[in-house]
Amino acid sequence: MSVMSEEREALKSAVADYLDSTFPIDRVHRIANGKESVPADEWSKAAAGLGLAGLVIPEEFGGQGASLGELGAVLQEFGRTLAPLPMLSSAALGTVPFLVSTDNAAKKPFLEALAAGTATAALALSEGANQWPALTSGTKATKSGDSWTVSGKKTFVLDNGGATFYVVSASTEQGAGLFVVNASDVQREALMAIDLTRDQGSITMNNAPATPLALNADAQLKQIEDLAATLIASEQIGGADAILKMMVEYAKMRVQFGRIIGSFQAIKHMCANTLVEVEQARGAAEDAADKAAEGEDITLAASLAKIACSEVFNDATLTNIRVHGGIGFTWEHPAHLYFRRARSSAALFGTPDQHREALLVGLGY
Amino acid sequence: MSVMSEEREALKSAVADYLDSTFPIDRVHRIANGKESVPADEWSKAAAGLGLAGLVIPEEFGGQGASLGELGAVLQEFGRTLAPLPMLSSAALGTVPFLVSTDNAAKKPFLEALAAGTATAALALSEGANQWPALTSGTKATKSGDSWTVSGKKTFVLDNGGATFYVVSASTEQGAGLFVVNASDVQREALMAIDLTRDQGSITMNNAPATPLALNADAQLKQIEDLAATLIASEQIGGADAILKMMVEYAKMRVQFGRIIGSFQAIKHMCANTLVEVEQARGAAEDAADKAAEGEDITLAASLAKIACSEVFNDATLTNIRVHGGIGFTWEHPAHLYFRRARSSAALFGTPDQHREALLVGLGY
Amino acid sequence: MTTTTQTPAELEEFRLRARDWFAKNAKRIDAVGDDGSEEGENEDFLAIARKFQNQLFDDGLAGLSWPKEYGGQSMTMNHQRIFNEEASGYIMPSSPFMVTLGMCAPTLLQYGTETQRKRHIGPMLRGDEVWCQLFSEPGAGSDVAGLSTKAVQDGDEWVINGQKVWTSGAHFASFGLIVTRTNPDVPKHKGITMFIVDMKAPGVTVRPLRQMSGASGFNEVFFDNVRVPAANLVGEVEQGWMAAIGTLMNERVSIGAGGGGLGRGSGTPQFDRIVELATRVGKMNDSATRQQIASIWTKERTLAILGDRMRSSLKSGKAPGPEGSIAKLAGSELGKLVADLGMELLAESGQAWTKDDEESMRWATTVLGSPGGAIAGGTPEIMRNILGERTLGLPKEPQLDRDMPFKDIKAN
Amino acid sequence: MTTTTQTPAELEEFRLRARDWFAKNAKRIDAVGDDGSEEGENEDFLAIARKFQNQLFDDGLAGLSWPKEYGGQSMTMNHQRIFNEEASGYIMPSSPFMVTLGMCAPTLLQYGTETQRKRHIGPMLRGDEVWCQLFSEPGAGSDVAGLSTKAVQDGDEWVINGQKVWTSGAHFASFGLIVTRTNPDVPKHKGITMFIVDMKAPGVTVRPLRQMSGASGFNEVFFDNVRVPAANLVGEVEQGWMAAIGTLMNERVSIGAGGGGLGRGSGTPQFDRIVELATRVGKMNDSATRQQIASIWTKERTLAILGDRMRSSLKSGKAPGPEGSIAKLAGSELGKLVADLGMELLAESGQAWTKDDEESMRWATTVLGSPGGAIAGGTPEIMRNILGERTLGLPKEPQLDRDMPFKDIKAN
Repeated sequence: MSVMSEEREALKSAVADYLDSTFPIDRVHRIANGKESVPADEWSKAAAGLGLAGLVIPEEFGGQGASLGELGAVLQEFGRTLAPLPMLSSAALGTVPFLVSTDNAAKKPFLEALAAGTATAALALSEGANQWPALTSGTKATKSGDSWTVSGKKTFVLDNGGATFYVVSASTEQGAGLFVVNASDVQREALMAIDLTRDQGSITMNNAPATPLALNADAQLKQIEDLAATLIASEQIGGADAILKMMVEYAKMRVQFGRIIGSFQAIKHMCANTLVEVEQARGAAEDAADKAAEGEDITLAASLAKIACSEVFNDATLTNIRVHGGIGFTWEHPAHLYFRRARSSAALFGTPDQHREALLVGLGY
Repeated sequence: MSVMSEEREALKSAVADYLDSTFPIDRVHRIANGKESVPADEWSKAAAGLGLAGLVIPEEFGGQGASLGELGAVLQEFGRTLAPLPMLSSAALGTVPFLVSTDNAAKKPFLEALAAGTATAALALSEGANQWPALTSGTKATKSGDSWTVSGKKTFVLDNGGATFYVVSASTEQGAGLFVVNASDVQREALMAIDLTRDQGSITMNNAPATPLALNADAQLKQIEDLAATLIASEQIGGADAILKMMVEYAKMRVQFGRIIGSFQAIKHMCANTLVEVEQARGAAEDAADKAAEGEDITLAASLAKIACSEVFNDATLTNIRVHGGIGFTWEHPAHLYFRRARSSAALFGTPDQHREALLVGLGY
Repeated sequence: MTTTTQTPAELEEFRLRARDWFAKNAKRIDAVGDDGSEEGENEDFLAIARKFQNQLFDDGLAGLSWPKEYGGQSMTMNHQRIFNEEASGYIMPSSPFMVTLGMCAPTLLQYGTETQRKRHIGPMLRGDEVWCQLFSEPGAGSDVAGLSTKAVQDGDEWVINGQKVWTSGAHFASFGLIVTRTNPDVPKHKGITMFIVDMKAPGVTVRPLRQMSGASGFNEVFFDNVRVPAANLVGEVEQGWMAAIGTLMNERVSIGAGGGGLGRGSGTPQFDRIVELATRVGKMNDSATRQQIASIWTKERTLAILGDRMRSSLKSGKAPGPEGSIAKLAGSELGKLVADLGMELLAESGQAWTKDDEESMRWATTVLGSPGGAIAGGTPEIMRNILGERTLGLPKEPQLDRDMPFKDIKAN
Repeated sequence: MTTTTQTPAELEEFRLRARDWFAKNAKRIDAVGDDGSEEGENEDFLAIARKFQNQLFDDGLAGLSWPKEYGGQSMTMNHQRIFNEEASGYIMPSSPFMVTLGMCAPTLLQYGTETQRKRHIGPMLRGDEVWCQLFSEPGAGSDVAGLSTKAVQDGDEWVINGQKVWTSGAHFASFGLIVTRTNPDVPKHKGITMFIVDMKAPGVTVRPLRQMSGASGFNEVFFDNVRVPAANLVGEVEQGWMAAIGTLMNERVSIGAGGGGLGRGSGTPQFDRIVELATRVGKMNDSATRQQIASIWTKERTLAILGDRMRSSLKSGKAPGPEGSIAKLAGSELGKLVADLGMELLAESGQAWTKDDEESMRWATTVLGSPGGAIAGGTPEIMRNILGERTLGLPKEPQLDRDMPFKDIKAN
């Protein structure tokens, strides 16, 4: 029930081919278990080949100049495959702050490096759990002469370990600002994470040299939060859709009591309910991404997408395990990789409860 | 899965026989539709025969002296059959305030009349929707010489139309008090009600002569509210159990697609889920009634019972209509009588949400 | 459906024409929740609806995409879409014609004889003929193909005996599309034949079926030796099941697409209604209530997005997908959520109220209508079967009755 | 089970004896949520458990209601109840013996030979022999009777080939009860035979099965030409299904009744845990959170009441009812509620945490353990089938494989 343009479908399909051949779920599982690692040049190869790294970077900075609608479509494929590349973290979350910023001179070198796939960015907004939208009060940016430094701590940073530089929100004497800080100037700490397919960590900055992207940036920060929710929702719906397919495939193949289990109403209706949720959440996710692409205010649409996609991904990954029965909760089966990813993504960039509250506020209540 | 004593089972079964023969559901339906009415002496006959009217009234006042556990068991049968007699309204809700009161002289004439079935009492606590526990601020009791009068308005009174006298809470100069007011001294107004099997109304009192049952009665009022929740929960679980049986019976009889529909998992699992809820709620209801009979503090148990029984009765009556399909939402089918009763009872003496909040407060949070 | 191309200018001109027509002939929706669909289907409302439909027809705006030779306009789906867009925001008193135009007419167009089409489509479009659909039976609800109303040939006529149920509009319909069993010796799907039946014919008895909410839009219809001329046969003898499936799919598309203009617009009427209630009872600051209210908004918005996507999809020529069933399931979930929260917020006053308290009365109607709303047009279980089997391709259950002669099938 | 009567004074004396024993030999539960059941089933824990069970046996408190001739005490169910009451509040390190004493021993008592009972029951009660139950197979999960592990007679021995799965404790068990297919030419329930198998016999390979949470209490067990003496046959050849059903029913009663003393007491540990978390993250005043926390309390209390009622019911001599399945369904619902609310309250820190944050780590374990908890011991769907068919008497689905020779049944 997709209403994508043909071009977008073609891009999505090319990305799907690449991911399916490069990161089949067995390999992702081995990588998650530390039995194999992603070649260092995989991302720059993908950047050169499919233009993924610079997908939404304007052509003047070496990117593809695609819209956020295309980015959403590509993120669905990454969500579907759990491919361990920094598509969400760098090409989406780490890149959109540069699009929001108007300081072309400042952003040029970073965007060019990102588009080439020779650097990756990580978005570092959060200063702790249960604060959404993220606070900036724990991170201070100070200007001295022409140069800025940042001090403070950020956490829940996605793909923290591999980032080349960080986009950091900080408080300044004139409201919130957005800065770029090099990885070499921060102290990184890895976190234990429920999601085995994407590392997460925190960074500590002590007078780290910083390049300002935007000052007086409260409105931009709000916009980045909305975009982050929209983008992660696109990834989530891709994951949920993959899980729907996984459960249906198993339900068509597994035999118990002399029958294909998908012929039992209990199993059939679990699958149908997941379909109902997936199709609704897909609509919400694509609506938000399209509105973002059109430059519309996405405050409400982003919350709707994040709620719907978080809930369906959580529900679907649990239902999938139920459909699989015993085999579904073994370590060897990939079902739990998605179950874990779902619980991780649901908590990032606003939980469903937080977004519901935000929705009412956004609607004026 | 009942753990009732044999004596209690015997009482329950005698009441069941009486109700099944006197108030089969078709007759209840006709009465609800105004096509037939309950003979004026039915209640006094039941009082004389089975001792229902004075079930929990001490023997010294002409009653049976049974415990609240027995009363709960009998109320289950009334809930099961929707029998249009004032068992809940008068023999339970209208009677317990007298048990809570210690003023034997004051209560004697009322209890004797109640036990004989020649009078019925109605409990009038509420002064408006969304106030639970009920306020007393809108009703004033004033003493002049040796006699009291009450002024104010009470509403959501069950079996209001037939009540001989009212047990009314009111504010006095020394806190809350509990009074008896004769029906002839109040102005009655009938309410439109979703429940077609029990009338409901409000009363207005203008200096109505009143007999005090208890003064400084805040603690007693709290106890009466807890008992009311417990007693209506007993009635609710009886209704839910009847509905479980109704849906199972239909599922065993109706054929579609060449099969008994109860053999379809969708239908079977709806019934099973209802069973699971019913058995849990039954436990909660009987636990509260037994604790009440033992004189224990039932604040928590009453809330638990009211929550569990309200939810299962609401859920079961909806599920039952689903199991029945089209026929289940016709006027002629009795399913909606229970659906209506469920929604009415859930809202009286504290909604599930209100009781959940009360539980946490009761637990010290 | 014709597929002539049209220029943007032509479409724009059509849009202005439609806009103008609505401004002159229709009433704006202004009250919360008032989309014209709750006015019931009594005779008064029928008169209003018929006048409206007459005008629409006379002004060349009825049956936009239907062939001219039968009274339509031979325009495109784009015209229909534009018309629908312009219609949103206006009360469309079209519900008495939904079954006629959304289900019966398309079936006649596809399966009827030329004579039948010439005779009926025009009057249907003009609102002069109201039709009803006679499919469900007491013993055949979810299992429509299990029907047992009999038709037996007698010379140049067929004689119908049996009972139908859940027939909307039967009390004011002139004609009905009926499916009957004409051969009990073959499997159930194979012995079914469809006819046009004159609802005023001798032997037809219509009895209103009262619902638990007190409303009675549905009827029971009894057939007692009702004679139907052979010319009223729709399609071939014993080929009625395919035509019936077609009618039911039209129903789903029709309900899903907003029934030829009865779309509910882009608002969030349930959300607005619950906010009003929560505000009145002082619960707009209660976080538990807020979470649920926000959920109502999300479900309502999601349904609206689903509708938009379905319309774009239909517009772009794709076959209708599972959207109808999805929307029906999501819609009944929304209905339950609204009814439950409404009752919780109203507390005692949701279950008893003074005569002048119309708000509580309306809520009671909502609560009492919600179980039927989930069942009418197909139970949630049937919807899930359709989605599981047709959309996801999961295997059917073992079907014991599929290849058995109808007369040997276990029945009620 | 013996049914000798006993005086209240005798029972009171027994109560004091049990109380005294626990005070001397057991550890009190003091940490929130620490009921001794989460310590896993590794070798260290086994040693502790064995020591505890040895002591229980030596002091005449093991197998209270079991016959003296096999090592039990020939006491009554009332003694057992009193013992359980006294046990509440103490950590009972008995989980490694649950399968042995709750499932295998009762099956041996009912179906085993006199030799088998004399040989095994005593060592089982003393904690010297740990047993496991070898029923489930990769191709036969919910459909246990669909098992395909083969046993073929060879002189005075049987030769077993196949694979079992979800076997708790197989890595430290001395013996197992295994069900095998000995006749594929008869319907599936009819060709099953049960044996005692020595887990140290050549050809038995135990491989731990890691769960998604990282825990590995279950195993896969492979049988490669494992030879079992004919004396190890439990019950008759091809009569193993009834014995297996008995074992599974014992499992349900055993889990339901709190596994011979492993009862969780009367507290509300999940509620306490969630209150602690909500307080820590400052959400105890949020009404949406409060509603959910209260729901956790109600479900936990309701389960406790259910357990009490089940025990009184068993005590009064009634046959075990559907309580096991009800408790299992209600328990997994509670588990989901707790996991979901925990994750919502922890927000980001529920999905990533620093190494020293043991609280988040424990919550992650809860969340990752909850899907398996709902499935192990029977999926919710199977529980609902059991309740629907056995308790409510609803008809079974058409069973295509019921009367078909096993070898002709469609399989994975």
